[in-house]
Amino acid sequence: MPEALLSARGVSVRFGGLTAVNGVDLDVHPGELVGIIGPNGAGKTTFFHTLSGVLKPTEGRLVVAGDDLTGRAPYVYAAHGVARTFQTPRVFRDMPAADNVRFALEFAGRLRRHAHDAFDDVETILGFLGLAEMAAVPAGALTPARQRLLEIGVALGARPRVLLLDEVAAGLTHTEVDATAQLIRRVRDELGVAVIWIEHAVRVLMNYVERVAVLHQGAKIADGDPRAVARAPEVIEAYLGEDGAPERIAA
Amino acid sequence: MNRSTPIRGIAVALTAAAVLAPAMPASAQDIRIGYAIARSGPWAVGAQVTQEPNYVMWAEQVNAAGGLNVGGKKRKVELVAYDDRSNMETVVRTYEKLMTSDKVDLILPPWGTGANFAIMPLAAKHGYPMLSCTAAGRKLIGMKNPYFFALLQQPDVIMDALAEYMVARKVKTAAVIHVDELFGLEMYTGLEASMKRKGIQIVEKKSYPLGIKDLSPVLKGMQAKKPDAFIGLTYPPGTFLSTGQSKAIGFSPKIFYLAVATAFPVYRDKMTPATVEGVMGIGSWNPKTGAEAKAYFDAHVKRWKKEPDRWASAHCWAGLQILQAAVEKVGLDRKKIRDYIAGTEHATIIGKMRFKGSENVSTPGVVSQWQNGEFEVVWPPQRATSAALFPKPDWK
Amino acid sequence: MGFWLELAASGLITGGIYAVVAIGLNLQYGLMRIMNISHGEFLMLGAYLTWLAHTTLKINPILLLPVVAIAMFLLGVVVYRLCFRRIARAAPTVEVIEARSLLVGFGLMFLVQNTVNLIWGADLRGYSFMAEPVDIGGARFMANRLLVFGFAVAASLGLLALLRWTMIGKAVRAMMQSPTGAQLVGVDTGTLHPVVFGAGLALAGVAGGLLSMVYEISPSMGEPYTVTALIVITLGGLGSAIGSLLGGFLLGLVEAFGMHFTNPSLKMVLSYGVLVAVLVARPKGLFAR
Amino acid sequence: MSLPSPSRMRGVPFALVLTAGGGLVLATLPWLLSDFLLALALSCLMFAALAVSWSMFCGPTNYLSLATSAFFGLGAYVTAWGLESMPYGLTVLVGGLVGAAFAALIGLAVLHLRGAYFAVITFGLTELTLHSVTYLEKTYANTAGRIISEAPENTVIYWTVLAVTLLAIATAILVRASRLGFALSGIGGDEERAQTLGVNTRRVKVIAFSLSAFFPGALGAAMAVRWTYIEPLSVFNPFIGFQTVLIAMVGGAQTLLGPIVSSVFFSLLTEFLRLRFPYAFLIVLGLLLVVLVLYLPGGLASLFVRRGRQHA
Repeated sequence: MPEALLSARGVSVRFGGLTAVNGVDLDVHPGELVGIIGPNGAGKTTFFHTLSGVLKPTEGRLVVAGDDLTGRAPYVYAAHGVARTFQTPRVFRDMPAADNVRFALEFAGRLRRHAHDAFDDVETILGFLGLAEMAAVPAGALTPARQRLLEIGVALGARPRVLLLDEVAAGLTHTEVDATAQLIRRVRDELGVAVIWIEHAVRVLMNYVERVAVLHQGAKIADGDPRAVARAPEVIEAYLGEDGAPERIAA
Repeated sequence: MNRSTPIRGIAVALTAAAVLAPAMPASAQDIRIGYAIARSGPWAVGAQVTQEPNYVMWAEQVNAAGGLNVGGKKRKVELVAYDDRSNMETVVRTYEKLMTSDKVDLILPPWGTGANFAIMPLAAKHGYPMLSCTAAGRKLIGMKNPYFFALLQQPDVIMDALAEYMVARKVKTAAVIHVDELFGLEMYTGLEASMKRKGIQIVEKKSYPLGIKDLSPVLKGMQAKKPDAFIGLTYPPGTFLSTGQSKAIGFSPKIFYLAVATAFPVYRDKMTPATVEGVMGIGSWNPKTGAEAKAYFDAHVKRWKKEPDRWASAHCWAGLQILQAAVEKVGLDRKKIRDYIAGTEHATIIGKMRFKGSENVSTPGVVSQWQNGEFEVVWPPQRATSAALFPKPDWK
Repeated sequence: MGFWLELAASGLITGGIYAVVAIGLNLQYGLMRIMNISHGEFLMLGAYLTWLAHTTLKINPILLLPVVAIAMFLLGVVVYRLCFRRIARAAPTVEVIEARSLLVGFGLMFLVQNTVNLIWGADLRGYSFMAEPVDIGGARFMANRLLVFGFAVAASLGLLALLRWTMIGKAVRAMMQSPTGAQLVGVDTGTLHPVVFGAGLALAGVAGGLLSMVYEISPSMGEPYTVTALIVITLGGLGSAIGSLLGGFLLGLVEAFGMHFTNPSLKMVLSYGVLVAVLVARPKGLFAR
Repeated sequence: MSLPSPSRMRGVPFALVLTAGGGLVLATLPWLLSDFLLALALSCLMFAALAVSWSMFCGPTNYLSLATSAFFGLGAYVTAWGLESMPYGLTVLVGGLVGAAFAALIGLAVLHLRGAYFAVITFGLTELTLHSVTYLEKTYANTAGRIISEAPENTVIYWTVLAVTLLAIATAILVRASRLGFALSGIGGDEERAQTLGVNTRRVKVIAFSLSAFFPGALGAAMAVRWTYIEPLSVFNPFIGFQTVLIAMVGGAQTLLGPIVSSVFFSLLTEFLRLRFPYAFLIVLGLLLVVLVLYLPGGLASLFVRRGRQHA
């Protein structure tokens, strides 16, 4: 296997006495589509924040494309090709949708070209997401679902090597979720980027990712093939506390 | 509210004039005298005590008497007055307007050293004599501006008078505070030189910035050194503060001297006459210094329902007297007025006055002291209206 | 009283004065995000009302304080209705409320200051009240300063108790954390806002009344007090009742000791230095959670 | 500032030409106006430049800086200290550079603060500078103020201030079109998001803050000569900063034209009211301000720029 593109080693995050993330290791390789799941409060989003530099880990190291970025600012991660979305879309509300994507292209995105870049300009990206008509609309005026799509578009504009998706399917209908998942796969296939995808709605995710890691109470309790992970007793036990857990795992 | 305040009085007087003005255009015969002064902002406190009420009252008196006598003809005075908002740029701009657009016949100066500095070049350029009554400092005199005349005593002169008084009372030591402003620094420089000459020792010296809210630690430190005299070269807030806090800690040296605002009636009213009994400060006059002074005092009280301050107000009035005399003597030619002011000994409410360069070299430094609610002149002896209380009685 | 104790007491008393100046603004800004830059002007108005009633009617100024408080409270409700309600309702974000209330505050500042100027003139005013020294353990302080100090402590603790233990306090705190959330749980912000704003103005008025006993007053006196209030509440942490008391104390102590160890000329440098240093190190103020 | 991208450059040459043309017209004013009207024009220009440069940084980022007075005062002191050894034009340049350098310095320390805390700390820094200068002057020069004895002609001052103003407007136009300006509006929208999209927000903010401080510094240096006597309290007067904020926000800090229109509007209106109603004018001004903010929350700019808001 080639060297990992993104590698987290023993990452812990503590807020005062509370340990949100506890010694998590994760390696992601180019072209991989990895899911991260876990029950509520498992530390998924906190862990995600460390991967993009938004949060500095209390302990542990983060290496991206061979460079140790531990403790560096988020723009350094972006410069190394880590792009992310946020759980609640954080688009620039006063800017037109097109400018949101352009923003990413002009800053993080201008540092890199993909070998055969399918997402060269604003129009292509918006078109790919079905937002071409919305180019001139201020992002804040878009529907929440479209803001979510635009959020992905913004991340694509950054021309990522690793794409971090934080619950992009939350609040979408079944069909929309499927469409989004298809879209993510296409991105991965066409650009060859690595994708790390957090989702609370486990069922969707399990169908699309090739590998899944499970966080529970801040620690990683499983990592591997989705079907195998879903049957692991510790994973089932972790989810048992949750309402409707059995059917959500049983994908 | 049955209170006639200067601003309101001035407002009513001038608004009436402004409203009537279009109907009754200022006669070409009127003498137009312009000024900008602070009616709003921090400078207004001084300007509305010492300066503008006098300007307005003077114009009213002159007009009541039929006007100024110019070449045998009585001409009324029209004041062209603006608010400078306590803003330096506005001062300059307004005087530019007065001198070049309004083309007033004469100007009266704005309030304060800084604003007077700011318009000095304009006065020289357009040839307008300035008789400044609230500007003090050797730096002003040092500009050697032929159109500028400073009516107040200069800091070193004031301090010399204090030193002489101290020597006369065989005072040996003094503790000094001064405000970190041009005024405080110049006063201190003058004081230091005078004290050195007279062999009085300054046992402690502290300076403080405007905006101080507590001087008691400083005063306590001075109290511990037991000086014969305490000299505060203060601005109004420091004057009030050091009085109250010295009283609180019982710091009552033989001489207790403060600078600006000691001569304000509000100082006595705020601190109470009993408290300020024996406090000394810069003064020039009081209603007892002469019949003319008494008349001025009474007219001021009648017009504004408040007393004028016992220092610069009279200088301001003196400036107006000089201007009046000059116009009646040489007419409205400003160059001639300037020459007249520069070359003549003037009779004023505060005595004879003569200028050397920009400096009033006639009015001596005066030490005054609050006694029974009046700011008595106690030094120099030939000007005294009362004997000094020495040592200062304890605080009451 | 030993020298150091006396110096500390002197600093604390001045700090109490700073705290009194700040409490009203802390309520308005800390709880409602209304950056009322005309705070000092309302304080000045309170001072003028007290001075006027005392000098013309010869009423004990302490007895006047409740009257001033009520008058200023009513004025505050009116001012809120006329000027700030629209802003609080229409603004999309907290930053916009801050910015617009700042501008309206400027307008009010011009308005109030110059109205007072026009009515009572620009002269310095003042009267003497409780200007007798009081002996405490061998050190002597002016009685009126002690009164201000006492009020600062009492008002801060009272406010703290009010916010912590009463229903209205809970409502106010809920409103502070989330205006919409507060509405959802049945807090009537339409009533609460004018009340809190009015209370802020009432406290400013009382502070002015107290200060008129200690210092001389003039129409232009307000701005420096607004500045002091802003410094104190940012030092202490916005909206923290005890924070503004402690912020005031800190400022008073720093000045007293700073001036002793350096010299009084550095007083302003010291107080602004402390402000800058605290904010750089603790961006949310010293006592914010 | 790197070169603007072609799409955003649209309209920039036109705006620059318009600025230059307007500048040429304004440059003839000394031959057309009386001394007083020229002084009034000077005041309009000064506030236009202050408001435009303030909006350059604070408009897109939503920061509320009260440090304008600090830059202005430092510039004025450059003139006060340096006019004897430097020509006037050079003091203006140095004044601007000192303002920019100071802004970079304090920017590094305080630009992580936001909202009211930033406003208060910039105010605090201004006061700190004022009192430090007072203290240094008193301690080392035994003076509280400085005299400028050789002031240039009014027309020279006017042209200098005009040049600074035009430069400020041109810079604002270019910044708006540049990546720097784009990054600033991203920071204003969501600073952390901008970071995750590759913007070194700290550097961008410091650069822009410093750039925007050049102009108040230069203006301070240019205007100081009008006052003969330079003292800290008048040149570091916090009202210079307040007024700048007021003008820019009432005009609409997000726009370029708003602050310019607003500074002319306010300078002329204040002067008119002051001269016409010598007493109540500040009351009128205060009322007007309240009404403007309440009923024209988008600023004066919203009167002439109609912002189409479609909804999706």
